[in-house]
Amino acid sequence: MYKGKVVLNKREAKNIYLLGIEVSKEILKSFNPGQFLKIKINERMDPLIPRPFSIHAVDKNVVYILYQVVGKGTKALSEIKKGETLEFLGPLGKPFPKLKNYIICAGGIGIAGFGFLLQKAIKKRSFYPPEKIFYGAKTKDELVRLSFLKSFGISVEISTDDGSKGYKGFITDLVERELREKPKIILACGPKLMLKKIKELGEKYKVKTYLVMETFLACGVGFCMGCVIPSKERNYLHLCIDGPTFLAEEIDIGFFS
Amino acid sequence: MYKGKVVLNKREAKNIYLLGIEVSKEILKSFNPGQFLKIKINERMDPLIPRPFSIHAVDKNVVYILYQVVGKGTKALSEIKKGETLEFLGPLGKPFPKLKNYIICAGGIGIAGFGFLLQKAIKKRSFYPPEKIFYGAKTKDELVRLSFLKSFGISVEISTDDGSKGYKGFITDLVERELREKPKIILACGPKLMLKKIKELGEKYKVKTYLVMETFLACGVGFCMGCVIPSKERNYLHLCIDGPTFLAEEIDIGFFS
Amino acid sequence: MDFSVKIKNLKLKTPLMLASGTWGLGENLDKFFASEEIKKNIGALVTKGISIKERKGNPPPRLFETPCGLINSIGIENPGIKEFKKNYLPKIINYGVPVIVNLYGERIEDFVELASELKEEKVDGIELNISCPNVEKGGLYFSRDPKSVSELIKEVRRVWGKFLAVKLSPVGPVFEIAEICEKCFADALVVANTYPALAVISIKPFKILQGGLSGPAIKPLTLRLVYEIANKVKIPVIGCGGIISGKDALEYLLCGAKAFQVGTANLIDPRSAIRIMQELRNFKDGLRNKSNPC
Amino acid sequence: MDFSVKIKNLKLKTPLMLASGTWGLGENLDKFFASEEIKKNIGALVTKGISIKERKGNPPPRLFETPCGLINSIGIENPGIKEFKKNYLPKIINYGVPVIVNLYGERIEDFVELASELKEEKVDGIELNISCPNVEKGGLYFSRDPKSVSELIKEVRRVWGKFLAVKLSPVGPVFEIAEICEKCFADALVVANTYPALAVISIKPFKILQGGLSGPAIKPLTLRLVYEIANKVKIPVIGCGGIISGKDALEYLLCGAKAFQVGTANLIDPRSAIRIMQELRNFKDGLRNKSNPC
Ligand SMILES: Cc1cc2nc3c(=O)[nH]c(=O)nc-3n(C[C@H](O)[C@H](O)[C@H](O)COP(=O)(O)OP(=O)(O)OC[C@H]3O[C@@H](n4cnc5c(N)ncnc54)[C@H](O)[C@@H]3O)c2cc1C
Ligand SMILES: Cc1cc2nc3c(=O)[nH]c(=O)nc-3n(C[C@H](O)[C@H](O)[C@H](O)COP(=O)(O)OP(=O)(O)OC[C@H]3O[C@@H](n4cnc5c(N)ncnc54)[C@H](O)[C@@H]3O)c2cc1C
Ligand SMILES: Cc1cc2nc3c(=O)[nH]c(=O)nc-3n(C[C@H](O)[C@H](O)[C@H](O)COP(=O)(O)O)c2cc1C
Ligand SMILES: Cc1cc2nc3c(=O)[nH]c(=O)nc-3n(C[C@H](O)[C@H](O)[C@H](O)COP(=O)(O)O)c2cc1C
Ligand code: FES
Ligand code: FES
Repeated sequence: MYKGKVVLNKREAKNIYLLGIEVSKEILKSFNPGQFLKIKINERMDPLIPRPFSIHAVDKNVVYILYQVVGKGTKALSEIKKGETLEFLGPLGKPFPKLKNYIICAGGIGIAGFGFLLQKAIKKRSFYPPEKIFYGAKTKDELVRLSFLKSFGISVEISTDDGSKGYKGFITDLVERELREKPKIILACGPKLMLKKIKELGEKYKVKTYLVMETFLACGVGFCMGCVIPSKERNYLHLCIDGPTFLAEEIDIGFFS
Repeated sequence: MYKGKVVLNKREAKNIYLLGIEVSKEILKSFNPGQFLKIKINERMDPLIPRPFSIHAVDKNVVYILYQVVGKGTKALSEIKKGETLEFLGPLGKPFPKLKNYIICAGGIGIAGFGFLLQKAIKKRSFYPPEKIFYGAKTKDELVRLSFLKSFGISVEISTDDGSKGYKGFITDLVERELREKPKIILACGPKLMLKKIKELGEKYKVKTYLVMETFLACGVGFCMGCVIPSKERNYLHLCIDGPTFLAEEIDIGFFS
Repeated sequence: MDFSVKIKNLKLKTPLMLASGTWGLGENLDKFFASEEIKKNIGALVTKGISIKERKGNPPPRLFETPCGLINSIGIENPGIKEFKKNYLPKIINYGVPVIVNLYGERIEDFVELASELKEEKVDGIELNISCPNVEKGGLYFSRDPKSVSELIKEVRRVWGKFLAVKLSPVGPVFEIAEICEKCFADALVVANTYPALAVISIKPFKILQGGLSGPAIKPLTLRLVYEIANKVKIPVIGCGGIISGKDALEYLLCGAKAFQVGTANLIDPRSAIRIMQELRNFKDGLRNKSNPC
Repeated sequence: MDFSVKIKNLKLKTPLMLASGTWGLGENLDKFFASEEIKKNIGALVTKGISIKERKGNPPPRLFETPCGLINSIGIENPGIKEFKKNYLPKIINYGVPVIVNLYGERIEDFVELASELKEEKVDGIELNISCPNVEKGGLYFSRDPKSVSELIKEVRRVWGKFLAVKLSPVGPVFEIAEICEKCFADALVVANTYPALAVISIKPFKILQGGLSGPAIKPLTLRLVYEIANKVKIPVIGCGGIISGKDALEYLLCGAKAFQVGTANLIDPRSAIRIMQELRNFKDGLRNKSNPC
């Protein structure tokens, strides 16, 4: 594990925080969009297992994590103060695939990992920028870092379930509208139900579809075999080493229900 | 349990911290010297059981705790920041007895509870001031709040094991010198070995001797029967309800070894 | 929302009981609860283990904290049944909720004698403690030997017609014993007592503490036992192990417990029972509002 | 300080073993350890449970965190003995420390076949897993039935002369089984596997996960088992349960274990073994400097 000083841990939206950890450039160099870190929350034993978070952005000698408070680990994380030290393991998992002519679809905190992708893509560092970003949340208050996203000059389409900002309804409605016009590769991250719908859209419009998946992880490094996602051939994929990004067609749809 | 905002949590000496919690005056009124609080360290479950600390001082609407970092609970406590909230239960235990013509003997962090006694005694609030305070520590760096103690105008005799400040040797040497001159009631708090020696001195010089005892507590309120101290009649005293201050003659000397 | 439960002939206003040994002998429960709070939140009070003669208990240390758990080795410190009846029971009965006396004996005759002593008292039930890991005799001995448990219940039943629960040990042939209790007409099973545990309290000199482990650490283990036992026997199961929150309590109820006991949580905060019941009410309300009640 | 231990004919540089199922199949151990670090710190490698045929393992969820503990229900996911020998074992052997293969079978014949398959391989020992709580057959079945264990060891001994350890379940008639293993000439006991546990992973809809509990929560329970079993049998006991620090490891050694295995700690940090051994060395040095070594 590496140790780094917390330089920022700031509330960004309802229950969503932006955490910055100081990391040597040497280590940062090995980080790729789509990968994640496993962060040890405290020195004590509850919570016991470090929690996984996507790399949200990288900036000189700081790595950023964008996280939502959902349980005891993320709650504890949100209480950590600037100046304290955190331990983390990473980068873990496989980078995003290198796509062209694709769109991004993010639901809620699923947006986190795409920040780093945009950073790299804009600098033409081995990733291409998406043609459009579709970003949905429950309500306006849960949409985060819009100005950061927009700073890349890529068009961002927004939806909220309650219509408090952007299109009223599911983000997948907007994605379908887009696909109806012109099929494009999809890279999506978000809640299970959204991913299920995206997989169905991908099949309907016959476009290659990549899903960034989630499951409870323990080791994050292929040691425990705990992070399985059923594949369609009644086999199991291991999220932490085979993922977290998977081709939608590989995944058993039953997993989403 | 009561909740209070932390207004101070400051390092005072090597491994020793002063913690201040905001408490309503109504509650503070019920606090007496010699009593203690049980402080819940965090919202998570490790450490599980709140830890007991003597009331060190009271000031308008703040209660102070003076504590030494010895294990995971006190370590975690030392990481709590100003502005956070702590939960505590108390006041617990019996107040100090109301003595006249007595001396105080404190070893190390055993000094903590006497601050409040001095505060009350100086204001003549139902306690009398001691004739002298004997205060020993391992080394100069572990002597704390000397100016606070001296502010009461009572003479303080100091010892350190290494002679870095005051008399070189055990504080009980100084106490014995005092008793040899003129027998006085003793009220003592400190490590087991010091208390054992004080008990022996009390017997030798035939003075009434009170010891403030320590043991691992769970409930602190008489629920668990876990906090026993063997008494000389092969019986058990319960520290949290019968103590923490006991007549030395009641306690089985075997307990100290 | 109505939380009352009936366990055999025992009517409880709520499914929450204070577990044996974790609220003293009731002397100062009223320091922490208003009288109405007790009646509204506490379904029943299960007393500290009571023996025939006074027991001083084990020498210190009696407690040790482990990760998310607590080891205790109290050794059934109690004043003995006669003194208990005279000086403690009246106050406990006075709290106005059903009282179950936890009985601790070393031999079958002890339990019979203890039950007889309580015949004329206004207590609502007894809980046979055959599972204390902190005593030389009795205690775990019964929990290793299904035959002796069967005899024990039969003999006690001769003198005791009211509510009778057996408090099981989580170790040993626990499923077999559960079935035997059912066959012998125990009214309920309490699942379970603490787990035999050991802590090294000093490395040099080497000192250990052997005792029973309780608290959140063991909740997943006892929850499993409750789930399996509730599937095996028809008599009511009362869950007990690591309940700290209303959610924990609800999990026990969903896993098949008819009621539950709260132990270690009382030692963390004497008013835990109030909070747990409040959380349980909120939880159930929340679930009900979503759609059908669970 | 010399930490080497001899367990029967097995010579280990340190008493630390990586426990079965908590370091994958060894494919990427070298991503986290330098080759020298492995040789200096890891006494032996105990492989994931290997069965005759490939096993896909259990459907998700396979993991759930509990207070200071982890429930797992992996279901012995492994490629089967043939594939294991071909594609995984060579790399594991190449790490240069003793290799013990954890064998998982449902019937006695399975274990015998597995042991035969390993006869010609450069492995140093086998560990019979009769204690997995996450499989339908085999697993806990043996651990409930001392007679079958005795037969199992005898049959495996016909084909396997090298080091043979039995990994016990912490539940069931564990002392009886320990004694039977000794009588049947097992070389060592591993105490213990995970504890049968249950977690409610969703209240509505009601969903549970049954699996084995490991981690610091259960350390006081397994420490007690090790202490008692080491007092009952003369064959070496290898402690396993909740070791996260050098102090935990030392406690096991002081309670009678000859060596110890580290499991869940590897999942918290893949390099935990290095830290644990370093802490253990510091501890022992510290104790030695005080006066006599412990
Ligand atoms: C590769 C990866 C990348 C991630 N990136 C991000 C990110 O960038 N930002 C972010 O906010 N989150 C991210 N997450 C999710 C994040 O890891 C979790 O939200 C976090 O671990 C929750 O921890 P907690 O202690 O707060 O919640 P917990 O208290 O552990 O639980 C939170 C919720 O998860 C449920 N849960 C826990 N364990 C299981 C299980 N085994 N099976 C089913 N349900 C379970 C609980 O019931 C509860 O509802 C990522 C997850 C993965 C796998
Ligand atoms: C009435 C009372 C008043 C107190 N007042 C103060 C005060 O004013 N200031 C202050 O600094 N401290 C005070 N203490 C002591 C303080 O409560 C402890 O230092 C604190 O609880 C330690 O918690 P921890 O989690 O940091 O240490 P832990 O990690 O719990 O352990 C610290 C040490 O205690 C040992 N220990 C733990 N449990 C037991 C046990 N059951 N038996 C034997 N040894 C055990 C451990 O091995 C370790 O060496 C008081 C104690 C009592 C009982
Ligand atoms: C300090 C203490 C004392 C206990 N005394 C008794 C007792 O006298 N009789 C008994 O049957 N159980 C006794 N128990 C066990 C509890 O009643 C309960 O079964 C156990 O602690 C598990 O529940 P918990 O995890 O909620 O604490 C005691 C437990 C503790 C912690
Ligand atoms: C994810 C996981 C997988 C495991 N797989 C196996 C296995 O295949 N065979 C086995 O005998 N034990 C297995 N175990 C049990 C461990 O080897 C070990 O006995 C147990 O986890 C207790 O030790 P710990 O508390 O240090 O983890 C597994 C444990 C975990 C957490
Ligand atoms: S989290 Fe352990 S193998 Fe993926
Ligand atoms: S600490 Fe529980 S009775 Fe004193």
